[in-house]
Amino acid sequence: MFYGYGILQGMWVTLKQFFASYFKKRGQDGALFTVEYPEQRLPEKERFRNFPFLIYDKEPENLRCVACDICAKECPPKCIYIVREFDKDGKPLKRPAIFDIDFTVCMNCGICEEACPFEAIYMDHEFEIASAERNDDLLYHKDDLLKSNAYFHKIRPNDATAVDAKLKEAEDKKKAAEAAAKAKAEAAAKAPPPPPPAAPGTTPPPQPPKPAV
Amino acid sequence: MNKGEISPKNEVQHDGQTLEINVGPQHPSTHGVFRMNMVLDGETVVSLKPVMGYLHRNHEQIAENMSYAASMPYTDRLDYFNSMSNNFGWSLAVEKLAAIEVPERAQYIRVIMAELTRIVNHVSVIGFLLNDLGAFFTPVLYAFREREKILDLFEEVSGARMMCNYFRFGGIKYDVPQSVLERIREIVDKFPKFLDEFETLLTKNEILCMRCQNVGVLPAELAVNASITGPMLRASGVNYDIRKVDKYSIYDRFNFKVPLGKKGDVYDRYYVRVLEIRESLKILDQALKEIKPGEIMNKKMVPFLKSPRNFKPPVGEAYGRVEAPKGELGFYVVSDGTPQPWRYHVRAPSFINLTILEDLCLGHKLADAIVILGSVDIVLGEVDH
Amino acid sequence: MESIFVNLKGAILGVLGKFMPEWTMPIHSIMISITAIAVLGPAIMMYLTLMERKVVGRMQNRIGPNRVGKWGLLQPLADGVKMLTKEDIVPKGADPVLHLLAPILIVAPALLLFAVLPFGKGMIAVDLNVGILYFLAVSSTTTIAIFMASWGSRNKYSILGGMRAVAQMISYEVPMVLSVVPVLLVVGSLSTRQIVEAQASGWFVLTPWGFFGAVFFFLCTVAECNRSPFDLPEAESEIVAGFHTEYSGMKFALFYMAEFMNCFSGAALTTTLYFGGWQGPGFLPSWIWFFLKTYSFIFVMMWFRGTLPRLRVDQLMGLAWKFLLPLTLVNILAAGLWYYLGGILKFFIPLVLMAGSFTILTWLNKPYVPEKREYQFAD
Amino acid sequence: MKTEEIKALIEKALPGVKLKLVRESLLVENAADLPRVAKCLKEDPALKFDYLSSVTGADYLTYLESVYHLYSMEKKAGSIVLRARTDRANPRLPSLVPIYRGAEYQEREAYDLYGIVYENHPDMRRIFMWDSFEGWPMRKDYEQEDSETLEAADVEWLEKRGVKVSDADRAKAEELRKTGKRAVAQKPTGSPEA
Repeated sequence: MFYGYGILQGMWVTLKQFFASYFKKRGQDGALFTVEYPEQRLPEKERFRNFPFLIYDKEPENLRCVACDICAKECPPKCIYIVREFDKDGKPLKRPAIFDIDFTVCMNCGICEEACPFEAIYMDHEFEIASAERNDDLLYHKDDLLKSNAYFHKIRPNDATAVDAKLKEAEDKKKAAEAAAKAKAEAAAKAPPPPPPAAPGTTPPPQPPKPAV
Repeated sequence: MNKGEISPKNEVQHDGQTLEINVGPQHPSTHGVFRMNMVLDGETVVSLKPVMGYLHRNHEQIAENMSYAASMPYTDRLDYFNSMSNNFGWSLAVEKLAAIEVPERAQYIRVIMAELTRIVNHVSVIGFLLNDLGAFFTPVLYAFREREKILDLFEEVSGARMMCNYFRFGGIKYDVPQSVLERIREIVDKFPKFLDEFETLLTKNEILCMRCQNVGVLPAELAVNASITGPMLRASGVNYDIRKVDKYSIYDRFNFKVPLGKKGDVYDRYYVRVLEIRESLKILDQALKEIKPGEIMNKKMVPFLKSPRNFKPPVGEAYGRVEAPKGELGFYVVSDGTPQPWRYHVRAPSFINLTILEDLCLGHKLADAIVILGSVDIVLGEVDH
Repeated sequence: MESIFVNLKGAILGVLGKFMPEWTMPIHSIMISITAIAVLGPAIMMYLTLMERKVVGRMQNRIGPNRVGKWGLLQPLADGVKMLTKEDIVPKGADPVLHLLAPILIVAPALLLFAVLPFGKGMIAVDLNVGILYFLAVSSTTTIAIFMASWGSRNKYSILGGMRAVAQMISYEVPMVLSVVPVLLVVGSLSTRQIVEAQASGWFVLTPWGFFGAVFFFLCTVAECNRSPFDLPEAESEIVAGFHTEYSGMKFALFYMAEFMNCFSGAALTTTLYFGGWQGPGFLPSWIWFFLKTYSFIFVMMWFRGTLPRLRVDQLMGLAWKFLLPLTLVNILAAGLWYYLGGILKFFIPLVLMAGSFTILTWLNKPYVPEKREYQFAD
Repeated sequence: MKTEEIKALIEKALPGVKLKLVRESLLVENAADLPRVAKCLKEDPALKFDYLSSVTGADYLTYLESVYHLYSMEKKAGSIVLRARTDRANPRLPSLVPIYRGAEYQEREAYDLYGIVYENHPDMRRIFMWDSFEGWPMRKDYEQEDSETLEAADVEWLEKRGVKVSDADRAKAEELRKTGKRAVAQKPTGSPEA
């Protein structure tokens, strides 16, 4: 072919695309593929992960987190800071007094969700959290992070159902074990009292991470 | 050139009236914060010194200070175009170190994901190369249109579009639902049509041929000596593909060929990438036919998902390497029996491929130097690791 | 409709004539034409930016600007406001006088070019008898402004861009002038009005020499306007923004304005010289025909931009001197043959001549011809 | 080919070169022999290790080490791992750049991070860190801040943003501030290599 034929072929391709973008319907070859963001949105994928949130059952006081500090330890960029709550006598309680996540540091890897033994922390779908203040607005405190189990069901129905089933199973087992232990204790009247169920709080005392300054 | 001796850099004759310019670190076509210290005689490149490290974060030290599993999301950020391949390399190295078996379905899914990443990478690299050549974004946007479909799949499978963090030692994080496999099949079936159109736009274009042919010629001998890997090596005509040589994972089960160029110029590097996409499509086609339901995680490794810090590989060392889209991605890991690796090293392909950048560019024009850099295919997250 | 603008001008002059003395009338006539052109220039530029973004966007399957106004129609205004409110930066060590003068000097000739364009029947500001010569002479002064910008901004990228621009624009002027010569030979006049009128019986593009002349002239125009694939002086992937790297705000906008106005006048001159100017079937007014033709050439320029990669410096020069220059010279010969031959030979011989020299030149320019490549598939 | 066989082959070809098997790899006991060994590996017709995949440093507390992974592109075989050791005070090793161009940037990287000076390298400069940077960041004794301990500035930062800091952390931070020290991470004591 003559010199310049390749160029003409290429120009034919772009011209075809030019007309296709006007006349073809979305999804067809050569149609527009822009999603005009604030008005149009892509469907949310269930596994989509952005920043973590804390789950509570029914009431916000009932949060699942027991301040075991595992997520803070496993977090690769160390963006989680946890301080356990103590009661008046200085006895540690199974709940966090402080649970802060620095979203400027978080890298959305999902390892906290994977490592949490109590199904308490999960990755959220919420991504519109832009703010004008970098440090203050993106440092999320416990109250900002708390979201209900119902919300979890809304964004990730399959995962939430599986988690609920798992928790229920564990609870049933625990109850059964307790009942069995009770029965056993009653049976052996003067035997030593049964040991308390293994508390998750037996992990070493928490060491707070250092937030980025 | 004597075999086994360092190649003499071809000196460019000039009259001493030169202009020194810094191309980068903030320049539209250095693909990130990369700097080339160029000396020009007119427009001819007389000397070129790459300067890097603007994105250096001591990735290796970060990894040495955390558990093996926690490094996985950091490998995503090495070559942020191909997080799946990076995951593959790192899990391969650790699996070699701790002798972990991977179930078959997981192997298939790994291969599918790695090949999809290769397609994503090659198709967008061609687009970027054309941008460096001066085409006003058209090829890159066509490439991104197709890439978008694959990234949507990645999001559905792993939860993130680019930073997938999908592989785990001994398997993968989530299973791939049948519906997604069907969508991959659809993409694989439709992709050749798009590639044909893409090639009509580019391959025979006289301007592209004028700009790319006989520019930045890399002889096979120098390529081997300078440890060049990936499509760049194969464009020079050296038959070396780690998928074929090491047969890691289950690549020995697939029937595919290694496309080789002859001259090793920018055009060959471009076209070898096009051909590699077609071979990747063949692998995907076979993998999608053969994949069967089954386990996705090694049972022994499941407990370590919940407690990565309990994973302590035996004392020893391993070097795991994969054929990443940019070349050989190697992970050298030394374990001292603690939850943290004693030594963690990344053999970053695009970093090492830059070794001969000056040799390729000398004597060419400034515009060619940009194109040659584009054809090397660098990602600064990996170069500066 | 046909002479709406001509009548409008006449009406304004008629109103003015009641207040003003008779001898000022020519001055008023000139002032009205100047005002029309001075408004037309920026208006064309503003909407060409929108058109370019829309056209290239659609070629890339994007939407293009659509947020400001319906279909983004107010986008140029928003851009204008942004440009005006931007900080005007003069680099330290730059030559402030040259830096300031360059954008002014680049817009002035671009506006001056509009004076000889026949926008429609009787719609020409000045019917110079050396119209084409005037056009070519004025358009070549852009080179100086570009060089002033590149020298005045004290930036190495600017210098590179300026050197490229000078080399390119001077080189392409030669084939550009030579490709106009056949038209002048056939018409026998340099006046744009007469050239258009000479095409009443048939557009020149329908003759062999006219077809090739139109192609060459259009290519040279694209190169003169520094547009893709000849946009080396401002090659964004190589030298950042070339000669206007160090310009911001309204000064930068002036460069842009000059580029688009040059585009428009280049496309308009292609229309005038080869495509019958404002001539066309009578169901549309002449000025609509003119703008339709001109805008389709601008569309082609945008189409080039959306498709083609850029040439290299040496290849660009090679294209001008080794390819276009000989071909335009042969084209003059072809025009002469066409003029003196009769019957079918009139078309046949010039075509063969051009095709033959095209083939020979392709063969002579081996480095520019794509090599055939073969690829192995190893196991 | 097994590492032992290669070892025997080299020892035969290059008398006087002492090699030791360490974890399936060859330790070149006298580092000055390294280029000779590499050249032999590259040119011996039975070996043809023409491709130097990776060069890296490593710190084993009592000595520094440079590890080379070699493959053969011609024979599609591999790998062989070479090691060379040098003392920490004045780490010097011969460069492999005259034999393998591919070592050029990787040796610069090892120099940058470990301070191993490769003699005979054409351009021994830092590659990632800036030229005036002091210290060798990948060495195990490089002083790293302890990211788990709060310092006075961190406490102040947190409290300004409404985060309550536990008393124990506050006391620790106060103590650090008084002594003028920074929270420094623990340095490793034992290395995995005997």
